[in-house]
Amino acid sequence: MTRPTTSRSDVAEPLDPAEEPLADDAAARPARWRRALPILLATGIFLVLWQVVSWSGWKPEYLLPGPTVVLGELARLASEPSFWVALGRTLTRAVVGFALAVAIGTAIGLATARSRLLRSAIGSLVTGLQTMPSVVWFPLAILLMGLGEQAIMFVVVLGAAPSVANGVLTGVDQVPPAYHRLGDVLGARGWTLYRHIIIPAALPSYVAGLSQGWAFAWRSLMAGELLVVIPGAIALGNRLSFAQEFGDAAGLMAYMIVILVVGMLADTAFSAAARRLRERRGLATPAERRA
Amino acid sequence: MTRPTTSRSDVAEPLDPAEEPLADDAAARPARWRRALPILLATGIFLVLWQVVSWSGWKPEYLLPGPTVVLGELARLASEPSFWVALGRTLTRAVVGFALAVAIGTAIGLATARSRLLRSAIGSLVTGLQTMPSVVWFPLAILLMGLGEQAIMFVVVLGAAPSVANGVLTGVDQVPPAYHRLGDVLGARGWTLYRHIIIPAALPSYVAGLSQGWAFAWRSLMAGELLVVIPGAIALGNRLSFAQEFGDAAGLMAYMIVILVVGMLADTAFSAAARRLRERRGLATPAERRA
Amino acid sequence: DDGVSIGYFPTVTHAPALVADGEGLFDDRLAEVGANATTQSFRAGPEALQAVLAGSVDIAYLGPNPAVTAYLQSSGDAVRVIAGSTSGGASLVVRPGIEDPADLRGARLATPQLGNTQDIALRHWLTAQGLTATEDGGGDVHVLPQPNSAAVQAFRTGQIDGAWLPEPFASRLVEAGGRVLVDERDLWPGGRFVTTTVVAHPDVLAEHPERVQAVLEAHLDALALIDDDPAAARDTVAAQITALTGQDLDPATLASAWETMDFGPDPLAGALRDAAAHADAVGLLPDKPHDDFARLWDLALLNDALAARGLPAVAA
Amino acid sequence: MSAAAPTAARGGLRLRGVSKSFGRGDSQVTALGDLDLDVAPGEFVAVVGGSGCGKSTMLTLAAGLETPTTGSIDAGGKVALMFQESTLLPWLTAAGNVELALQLRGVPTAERGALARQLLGRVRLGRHVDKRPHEMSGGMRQRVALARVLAQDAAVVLMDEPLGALDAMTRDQMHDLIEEVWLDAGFSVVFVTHNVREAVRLADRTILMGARPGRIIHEQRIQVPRPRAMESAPCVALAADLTQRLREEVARHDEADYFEI
Amino acid sequence: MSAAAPTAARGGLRLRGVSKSFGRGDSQVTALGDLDLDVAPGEFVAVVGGSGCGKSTMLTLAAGLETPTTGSIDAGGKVALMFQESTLLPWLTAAGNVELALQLRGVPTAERGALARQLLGRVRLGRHVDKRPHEMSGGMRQRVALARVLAQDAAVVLMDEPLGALDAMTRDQMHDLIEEVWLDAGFSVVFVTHNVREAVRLADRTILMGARPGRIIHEQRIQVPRPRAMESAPCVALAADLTQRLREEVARHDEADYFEI
Ligand SMILES: Nc1ncnc2c1ncn2[C@@H]1O[C@H](COP(=O)(O)OP(=O)(O)OP(=O)(O)O)[C@@H](O)[C@H]1O
Ligand SMILES: Nc1ncnc2c1ncn2[C@@H]1O[C@H](COP(=O)(O)OP(=O)(O)OP(=O)(O)O)[C@@H](O)[C@H]1O
Ligand SMILES: [Mg+2]
Ligand SMILES: [Mg+2]
Repeated sequence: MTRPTTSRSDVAEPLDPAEEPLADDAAARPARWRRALPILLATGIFLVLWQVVSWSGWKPEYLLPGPTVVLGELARLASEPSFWVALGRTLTRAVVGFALAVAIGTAIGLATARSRLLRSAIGSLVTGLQTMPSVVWFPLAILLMGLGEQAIMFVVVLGAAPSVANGVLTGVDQVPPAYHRLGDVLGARGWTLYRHIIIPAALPSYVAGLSQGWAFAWRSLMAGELLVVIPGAIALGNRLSFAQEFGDAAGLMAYMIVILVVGMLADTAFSAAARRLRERRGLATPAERRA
Repeated sequence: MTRPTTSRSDVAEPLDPAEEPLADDAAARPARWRRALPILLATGIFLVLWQVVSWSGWKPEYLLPGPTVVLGELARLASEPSFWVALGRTLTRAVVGFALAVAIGTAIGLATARSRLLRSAIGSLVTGLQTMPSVVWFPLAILLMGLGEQAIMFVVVLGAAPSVANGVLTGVDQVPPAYHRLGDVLGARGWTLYRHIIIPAALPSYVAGLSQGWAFAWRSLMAGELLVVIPGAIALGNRLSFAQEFGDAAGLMAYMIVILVVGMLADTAFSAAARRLRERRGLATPAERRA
Repeated sequence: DDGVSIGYFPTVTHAPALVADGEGLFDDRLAEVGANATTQSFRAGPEALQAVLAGSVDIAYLGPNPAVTAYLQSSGDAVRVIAGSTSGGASLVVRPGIEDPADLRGARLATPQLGNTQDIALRHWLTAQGLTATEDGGGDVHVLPQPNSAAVQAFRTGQIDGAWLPEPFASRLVEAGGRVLVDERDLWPGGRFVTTTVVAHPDVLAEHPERVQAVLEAHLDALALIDDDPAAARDTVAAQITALTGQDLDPATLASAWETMDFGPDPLAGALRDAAAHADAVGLLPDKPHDDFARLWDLALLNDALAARGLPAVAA
Repeated sequence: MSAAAPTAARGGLRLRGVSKSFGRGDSQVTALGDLDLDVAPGEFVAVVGGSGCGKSTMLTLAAGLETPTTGSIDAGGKVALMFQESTLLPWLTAAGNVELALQLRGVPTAERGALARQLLGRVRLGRHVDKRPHEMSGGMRQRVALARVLAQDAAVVLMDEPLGALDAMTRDQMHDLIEEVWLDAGFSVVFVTHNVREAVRLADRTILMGARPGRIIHEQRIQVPRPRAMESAPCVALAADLTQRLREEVARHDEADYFEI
Repeated sequence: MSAAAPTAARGGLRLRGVSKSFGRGDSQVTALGDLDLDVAPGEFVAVVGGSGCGKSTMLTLAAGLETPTTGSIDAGGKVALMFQESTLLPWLTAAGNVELALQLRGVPTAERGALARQLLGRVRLGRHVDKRPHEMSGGMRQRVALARVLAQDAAVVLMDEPLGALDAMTRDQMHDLIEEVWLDAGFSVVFVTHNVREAVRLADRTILMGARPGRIIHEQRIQVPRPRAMESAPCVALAADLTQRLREEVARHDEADYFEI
C-alpha cells in the first residue's frame, strides 16, 4: 500500500511522465493531544509573562499579584470545602436559571419568529430588553419575588432569555429560503413547518448562539448574587464581591480564574455540540474535519 | 389586466374546466405602515395593562408607579437640557466603545478563526472572558487607565469585544464547506481566502450577531459609568443608579424606557442591515420578502 | 502636572467634601500653592479603595473600613489618614413591634455589604447582645448584606425586618415606617466614632506636602462653615448632591440625617482601632499582619493647620 | 403495445394570462409574459425550452411559491414540485427525507418506514436508505428527491429537470418508474426537461417555450402508444422535429446574448 | 476537416493506485478502489459512468480537495475544477464571480472587467453580466461557472457535468466554445458527463467507470477528426457502443440497489 499523496505544482509545467511522486506526510497524530497542546502552551506563555511583569516590580504586589500568589490563593480556596459549596450553589443556580432562560427565550423566540405580527411588535423589544443592565431589575425582582432564590432566578432569566430569543430569531432568519419553499411544497405550514424544517435547520446556529445566552446568564447571576444573600447560602458572587470590598487582589483574581474556567468549559460544550450538529450534516469546516 | 391569483384546493378533486378562478386579495399595502402598526398596538396594549395594574392599587405608587407618572417623569427629564447632555455623553461613549470593541473583537475573531493553533489556544478563552462580570474589570481598569474616560472605555471594550469575536467565529464556522472548496479551487489561501470568500460569506450572520455585542457594550457601559462621576459630566448610567439609590421608582422606570428605546433602535439598525445583506443575495426569508 | 485629584462620595456622610467642593474651597486653597483641584465622585466603596491603592486619586474621603483595608492590603504602604471628617450617621432601624434586642431573634436584618463598616457594627453589637449571626446569614439573626437602596425597598415591602445603614438611608427607613432601635452613637464613648476620614497617598504627602496642606485648609474651612451656619451648609450639600446625581434629596431626610452626624477634624484614632478590633473579632478583617496601625495616621500637617487656627491638636 | 392512459384521472392545472416580472424600474425583467396553459386531469405534459426562458418560473408560480404579477392560476388538488436543484434536508437520511413527505401527507407512522424504503428501492437506492445527503452523489440525491415527490401523492406533480444528473441507463429506469406510477395514480404532470427524447418518451403533449418573455410557442400531441422506446422511429422523428424548433428558437436570441448590451 | 490538436500542450495528470474510503467501521464506503489514470499534457479525457460510481470523488481528489486513502496524485500545473453543483458566490454578480477568478489568477485590475465580460459573452450571457446568482436560471448559473473555470486558465481543467442543465442548442454552443478554448490553450481536461454523445463529441479518449468500488473498466481512444458533429456516423456508432457498455455495467448492480439489504 503506497502512502497517500497529492502534489500540485503551481508552475504551469507539463508533468514529466517519469517523475516520481513526492512523499508527503499527512498521517494522523492523536487528535486529542493536538487539540490540548496549544491551550497548555498558551496558558504557559501567559503565566510566564505574568510572572515576569510581576517580578519587574512595575506595580506593587498588592495591586498586581503574581501568578504564584494567585495560584496559591486558588489552591487555598480549593482546599476549603466552603468554596466548593459556594461554587456548587452558584453553578446550580446558573444551570437552573439558564435552563429556564433557554426554555422561555426559545418559546418567545419561536413565537416571535413565527408570527409576523409578533415579530414586528416585539422583535426589537427583545433586544432592547437585552441591553438593560441586570441591576435595574432588582427593584422589580424584590417586588415580585421577594428576597430569595426566585429573585436571583428572575434576574438571571431576564438577563439571558432575550439573548436566547435573539439566537432563535437569528437562526431562523438564516434558514435558506430553499427550505421554506421545500416546506411549502411538502404542505408544511405554521407550526408543522417550524417543527420539521425551520427548527432543525436553525439548530446549529442556535446552539452556537447559546454561549452568548450563557454569558448573559452568568453575568446576571453574579449581579443577582450581590443582591440576595440567602441565609446559610454564600455563593460565588458574594465571595467575589467580598474579595473586592477588601481590595484583595489575589482573591479577586483567583475568583476571576474560576469564572473563566467555568466559562471556557461551557463554551467548549456549546461549540462541540454545534460542531457535531454541523458534522452530521456534512457542514463541518475543512479545519474541523481535519482536527 | 386581471388580478393575480393562485388557488390550490387541498382536496384531491380534478379541476372543473368551467370553474371561475377565485379572487384573492394579495395587493400590497404601504409596507412602512404595516410594520409600524403592530409596534404601536403592542405599546398601547402594554400601557393600558400597566395603567390598570397601577390603578388596582396592587402595589403602592412609590413602588410601582403608573405609566402616566413615569411618562410624566420622562417628559420632565426630556425638558431638561442636562438629560440630553447625559444621554449624548453616554451615547458617544457607547458608540466609540462599541466601535473599538468591534474593531478589536473582529481582529481577534478573524485571527482566531484563521489559525487553527490560535483557535484551539484561545477560542474558548474568548467566551470565558465574555462571562466575566464587568465589575471585576474595575480594579484592572483603575490600575491601567486611572479614573476617567479611558477606564470606562476599557470596561466597555472588555465587555463587548469577546462577543463580537464570538460573532465572527460563529459566522465563519457557518460558512458552507462548498465555499471553502471553491476558494481552494480558485487558489485562494490564507488571508486571500478570508478576504474574498469567508468574510463576505460570514457577513450576514456577523452583522446579525453585532446586536449581541451592542447589548454587552451597553450593559458594560452602564456598569462602567458607576466607576466614577466626573463632576459636571453625569452620564445616563450615573443618573440611572442614582435614581435607584434614591428610591426614585418613577425616575428609574423613565431611564429604563430610555435604555429600551436606544436598544430597540440599535437592534432595528442591525437587523435591517442583516436583512439587506441577505436580500442582496436572494437569501431573504419569505416573510421578509413579503414585508 | 499641578493637578490634585480629590475623591469623595456624593452622600451626606461626606458633607465636608461636598461643602468644600460646592463652595470652591479646594480650588481657592490649591490656587494659593499654584495647583488646581480635580474632584471625582466615587459610586462604590471597592472602587474608591482601588483608586486609593492604585494612586489614581491623591486625596480621598473614605469610610474607616476601606481605609483600614487599604492599609492592611498594602502593608501600610498606600494610605495615610490625614484628618477626620465625620462621626455618627448610622443606625439600626427596625419595623415596629421590635422593641428590644431580644425581639430580634429570627429577624432578617440588612447591611450594606459583608464586612463593611455597618456590617461589622451590627455583628459586634449582636454578639454583645448574646445573639449569633454567621457570615452566611445564619444564626439567631439573619444578616443579609445588600445594596442600600435595595434594603430600603425590601424594608418597604416587608421582606426584611430592619437594617443597619448609614445616612441618608437610615432616615429613609424611618420615613418608611421604621423606628430607630440603635443609634450607633450610643454605643461609643462620647458618642463619637469614625464614619468618614480624609486619606492621602504617602507619595503625595512626601512630594507635595504644600498641596496636601492646601486641601486640609479647605477641609477645615468647610468644617468651619458647617459649624457656623449649619443650615447654609446643608443647602450647599443638597445642591451639590443634586448637581452630582441629578436627584433631589428630600429636605426632611437630609435634616433628619444631619441630626445624627457630627463633623470635626479629629480622626478618632482610638475609635478606629476599636472598630478594627471588632472586625477582627467577628473574623471580617483581611487576614494580614498589622502593627497596631502604627503608620496609618500622619497628622503633622493637620496639627500645624489646627495650631494656626488656634484649635486644639489631635492625636493618633 | 396498447395506448395506455391513467385509469383514474385527477388533478388538472390552469394558467390564464399569467405573467411574472422580477425587480423594479430599469432592472425589471419579465420572465413570463401572458402565458396560458391548460393541463387536463391525468395529463402528462413535457416542457422544453432554452436556458433561462422561464420554465422554472412557471413551475414556481404553478406550485404557489410565488404570486404571479398578473393572471390567475388554479390547480385541481394538491400540487407537488420537484425542484431543479434537489433540496434535501441535510439532517435527515434518505429514508428520513422521504418519510417526512409521507408524514406531512398524513401516512400513519407504522407504514412510513416500509413505504419510504420501498420507494427508495424503486429509484434504485435500496442500499443507501440510511445515507445522509452529503454522503450521496449528485445523481443519488436527485433520485431521493424523485422518491420524495412521488411519496407526496399529489394531484398535480411538477418536475423541474428531475433526471438531469443521471446516466442513460438509470434515466431509462426512472422513465419506466415515473410512467408506471403516473399510470397507476393518474395525477397531472408538468415535466421540464432539456432532453427532447425524454420529453417525447414520456409525455402526452410536448410544449416548447420561447424566451423574453417566456411564452408557449409550440405544442405537439404525442400519440405514439405506450410503453414507448426512446429509440423507436416515431419517437426519434418527433424528437428531431422538436430539437429543430428548439434550435431555431434559441438561435433567435443568440446575437443579443453573445454581445454585451 | 483536419484532426485538430492543441498547439502547445501543458498540464497532465497522473493517479496511481488511488483509493478513497468514507466513514469508518461498519459504515465504511469505498468510493474508489485502486484507480490508475494518466492524462497526457493537452489531452481531453471524458469520463462516463453510472450514478454514484465515483466520478465526482475522483475529480475532488485530483483537485486536491480531499486526500486519497491510498495512492498518489500528481498534476503538472495548476488544477481548476468546475463543481457538479455550480457554486457561485451569491454576493457577487455574474461578472464579479468571473472577475474574482481572474483576480486570484493575478490578472491586473484594469483588464479584469473587459475579460470577464468577454468570457460571459462567449457563454451567451452578455446581457446578464450584472445579475446576481439568485436572479439567474439554473442553466445560466452553470454557464457562469463555466466562464469562471475557463477564466482560471489552469493547466489541468476538471469539469463535473458542466453542461447538465443546458438545452441541446446551448449545449452545442458550449461544446464549440470549450473545444476552441482548449485547442487554443492546450490544457489537460477531465470531463465528466452523462451524455455519451457529448463525450464522443469532445474527447480524445473516453473512459467508462464502474462502481463499487469506483474503477476504470473501459477506455476508448476517439480518433474521429475535429471539429466533429454529434450526429456524424462515426460519433453515433462510438456513442452507441459506449452506451451499451454503460448499460451493462449499471445493470450489473441493479438487483442489489433495487432491494433493501
Ligand atoms: N429572482 C429573480 N430575479 C430576477 N430575475 C429572475 C429571478 N428569477 C428568475 N429570473 C429571470 O427569469 C428568467 C427565467 O428564469 P427561469 O429560472 O424560469 O429559467 P429556466 O427556463 O428554468 O432556465 P434553465 O433551463 O436554465 O433552468 C431568467 O432570465 C432569469 O434571469
Ligand atoms: N462524504 C461521503 N461520505 C460517504 N460516502 C460518500 C461521500 N461522498 C461520496 N460518497 C459515496 O461515494 C460514492 C461515489 O460518489 P460520487 O459523488 O463520486 O459519485 P458520482 O460518480 O459523481 O455520481 P453522480 O453521477 O451521481 O454524480 C457514492 O456511492 C457515494 O455514496
Ligand atoms: Mg430552470
Ligand atoms: Mg457526481
